[in-house]
Amino acid sequence: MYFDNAATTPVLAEILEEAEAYLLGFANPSSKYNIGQSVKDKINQVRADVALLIGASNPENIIFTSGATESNNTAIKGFYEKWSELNHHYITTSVEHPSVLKTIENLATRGKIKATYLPPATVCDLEELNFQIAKKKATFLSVMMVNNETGQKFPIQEIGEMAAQHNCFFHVDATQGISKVKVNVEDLNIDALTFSGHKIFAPKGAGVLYLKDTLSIEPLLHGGGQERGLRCGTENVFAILAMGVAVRYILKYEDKINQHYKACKDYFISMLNQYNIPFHLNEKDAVNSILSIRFPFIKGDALMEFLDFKHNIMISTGSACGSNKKSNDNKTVLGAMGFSESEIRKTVRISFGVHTKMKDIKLLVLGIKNVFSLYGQYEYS
Amino acid sequence: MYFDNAATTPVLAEILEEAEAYLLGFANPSSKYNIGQSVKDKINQVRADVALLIGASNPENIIFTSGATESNNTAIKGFYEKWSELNHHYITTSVEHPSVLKTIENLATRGKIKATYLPPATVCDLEELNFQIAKKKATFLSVMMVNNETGQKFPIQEIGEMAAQHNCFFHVDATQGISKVKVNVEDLNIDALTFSGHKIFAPKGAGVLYLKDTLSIEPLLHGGGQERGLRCGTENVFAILAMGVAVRYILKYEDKINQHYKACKDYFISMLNQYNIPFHLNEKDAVNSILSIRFPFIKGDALMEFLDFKHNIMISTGSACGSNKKSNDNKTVLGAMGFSESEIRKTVRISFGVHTKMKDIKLLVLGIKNVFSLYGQYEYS
Amino acid sequence: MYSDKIIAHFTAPRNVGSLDDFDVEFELGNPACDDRVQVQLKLSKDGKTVEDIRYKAYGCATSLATASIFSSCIKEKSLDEIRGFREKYPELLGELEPKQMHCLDILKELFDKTLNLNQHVL
Amino acid sequence: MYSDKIIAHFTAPRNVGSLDDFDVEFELGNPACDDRVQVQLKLSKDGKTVEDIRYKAYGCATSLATASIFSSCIKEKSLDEIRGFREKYPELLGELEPKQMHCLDILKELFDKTLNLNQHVL
Ligand SMILES: Cc1ncc(COP(=O)(O)O)c(C=O)c1O
Ligand SMILES: Cc1ncc(COP(=O)(O)O)c(C=O)c1O
Repeated sequence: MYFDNAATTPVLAEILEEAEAYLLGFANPSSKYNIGQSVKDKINQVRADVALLIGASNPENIIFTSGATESNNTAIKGFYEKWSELNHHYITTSVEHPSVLKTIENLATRGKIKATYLPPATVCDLEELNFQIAKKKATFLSVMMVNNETGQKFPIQEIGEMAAQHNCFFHVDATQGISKVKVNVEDLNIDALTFSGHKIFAPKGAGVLYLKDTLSIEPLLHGGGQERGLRCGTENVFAILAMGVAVRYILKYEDKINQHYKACKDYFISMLNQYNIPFHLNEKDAVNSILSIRFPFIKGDALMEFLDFKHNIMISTGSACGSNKKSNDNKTVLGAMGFSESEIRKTVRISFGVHTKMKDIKLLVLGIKNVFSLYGQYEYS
Repeated sequence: MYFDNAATTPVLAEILEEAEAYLLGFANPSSKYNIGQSVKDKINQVRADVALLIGASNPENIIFTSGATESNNTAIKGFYEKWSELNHHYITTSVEHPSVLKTIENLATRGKIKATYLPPATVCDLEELNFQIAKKKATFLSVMMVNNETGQKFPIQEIGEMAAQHNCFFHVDATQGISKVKVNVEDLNIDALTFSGHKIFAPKGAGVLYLKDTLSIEPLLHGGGQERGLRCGTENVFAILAMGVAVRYILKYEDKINQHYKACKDYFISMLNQYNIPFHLNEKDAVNSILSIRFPFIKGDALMEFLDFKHNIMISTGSACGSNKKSNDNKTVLGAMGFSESEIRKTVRISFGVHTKMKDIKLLVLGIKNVFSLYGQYEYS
Repeated sequence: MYSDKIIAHFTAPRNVGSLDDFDVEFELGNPACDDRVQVQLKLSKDGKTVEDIRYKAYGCATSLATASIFSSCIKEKSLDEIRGFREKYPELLGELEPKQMHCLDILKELFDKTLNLNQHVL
Repeated sequence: MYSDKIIAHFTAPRNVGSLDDFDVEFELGNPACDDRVQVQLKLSKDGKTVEDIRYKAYGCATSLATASIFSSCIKEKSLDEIRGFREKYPELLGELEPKQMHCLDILKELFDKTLNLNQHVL
């Protein structure tokens, strides 16, 4: 049983069924013969569907990349490279995904830009944020739509208006937001929006970079002119077409998907209560699909491993991406939110997906109950 | 029938059969539970196999990317970024793939480096190349293993020795070389070697960057620490594992594959002669799988379209990547080799793959013969 | 990208070749894009009808199709009829993409050369 | 990453809980990584055998397994036997990865606290 949908989602059955067909339609979309051209048409259909999903009126503003990491790097570095003669000050939250944080840090430590990392509470305090943008004369503001470790939603609408007033480029990492939060890039005043296909039921290998103005950045990958020169390299046809299937699925079922997430969360919490299992939610204002939760009687690592070894249930501590980092490093998100070391050590992330079944959630709770009965006797504080 | 294997190859049947299994083993390789870890182990097995294929003694020097374009951009920009305080002079050939050429051009037009583009004849004239490297105090030399439009092989061994003597970083784009030319990066004195999975029978979405010294460059994509921080972003598990299947296939059958290419070329040429179809090969010292060929009686575009419309046979004019560029632009390779406008207009690229059958080659020649009988009467010069 | 008509004529051109016995011969070409057509016409005794036509061509798909369309259009037609076609020549090739437009010039020139027959009589 | 022995004890720990009637009680912990174990022992009348043991623990998987392995190792054993185990304690946990090594210290301390019984008699 899989409760780590924030790391990567299972692939939709529709995609698996078509996988071989997509892979056999292998032609290079830049080839001039008919099959090459029809592959190109199919890719452009996905572009139109993505535009619809995020409320972009012109599909040409959608660029396909290899994933959110590349999209984020392209937006962040590309904006600097395009306007490198300006004095840049980038403002972001201290809880961004590393593909935002480390990229901004990299520019900053190389002396190319100044950077400010604001704790989430400051970002949500709009007056304070406004003050910071004005004081730092920020050129670039990057705020994620939904945090990947806690599920916290950020007030993108208000921040977007503020960025527009200050004429500050506004980048939103929507990787954890798509399918969970309704997005309209134009209403939200977003200059660049990024996400990954594999977090929304498609396979790994394709991501999106929306740009309000494609001339606002310098491309990161130069070459054969694909994606109108904005992202060169032979298109990952299979991953893009598969992402198209996922996008159309979301367009059709978005409300149902979100009702399902809410049902999952409600059921999980009610079952924990029913079995008198003590727990604390780290974030109240989170999307329904991601729970950052701690159980006072067991360390998060140990709970994850117990459920994995004994019950074949997969949950996560922190985000998957964090696990490549040194152990102290992956606590930044909760640390930035003010949680203690001991609370952070107890925290696990449980994330639901469209494939999650109520009976799986019941087994998850029974697994936790098992841990509680074995280890719940220590007089925890 | 498909004769454009230099653009992208059909996917091996073994990969298609396993595609669903790979896609179902969807876990994020950075996840800490068992399945995530076993996915990571499988990726590392591919790393070891790639190392074996290219003669790298340490698999840790292999980095997986989204494709050759990203690998090339990473090597070229990453080397500059790492040593940006030096006075850089990059030397390359004027017939490189755009993912090398445009990337170097981009650095040069932005004033970051100086760059020299040498015609292929100059690069193959080792004395002249030696003189150029010394005179320009070159810091970076990029020479492709095999040209993608003509199949021309470059003398990588000799050039590698020269680069080493001059202490010049040596990058080799081996995208069209792998499976056709035996590669041993250590014997060849190569500092960085790049290629794409989809040109060697795997699906699009994975590429390789070999680095003799992983500290020699600054990474291009920052983020969650994947690929030991050298290429961040959730790994494209499916594309990497599929590339592993292709790499093992090549390790096993390399000699047979090359015998097959030779048989294809010999048969094709002998059939053209048998039917008295006039033709000229643009390059004599080419790999057997790529033919740059012109038929005096028809323009290349027209031949390509005729075969596509009438016989459902796919060949190419120039390389696929060129077709996104303005029409005059995609003649640089043959132009740089000294061919006239009129010769270039007549040129097509026919490229064989492991799936190519002799009977398909016969049908290709019959198709060309058909064109010859319809259009061969114009008194061409 | 190509209309069915262009594809049909390009992949199965009509009247390609040469005549043993012809009255008029001319060649035209577009040096910029290297398209060329050589035409031979056999006229009726009174000189008012094109009894037969053969041509040889070299060029892009559309220009090759243009020559074929032209040939089948004027074959066994009177000069008056041909003048009629000349007037509506832009319709003869069907829908064209921008990069195919230069073939309209070729077609027009083919008509013009045919209708100014005298200039080219051998 | 984990040996079978660690997994077996971690997922089904032996002797967890508390004793109504015990002779010795001690607690130990590693403040750096926040591992803690509370132990209760019931000794034989002559004080030379551990008749029963119960413990409660909090910590990483390996430290939880360590407490369980320790408990099943000393239960119903004489102090002499326990001293024997104490001598070869590094073998008791099986193969460990570097990040699990700190549990050897916990195990050693568990033995030491047990063998210095007198200090802890209530
Ligand atoms: C919020 C957020 N941004 C960016 C990423 C990076 O996505 P990817 O690894 O697909 O490049 C992730 C996931 O890893 C994420 O959760
Ligand atoms: C020689 C060469 N280098 C690089 C590339 C770029 O490969 P990709 O499009 O997979 O990034 C290609 C093919 O397009 C190529 O032929």
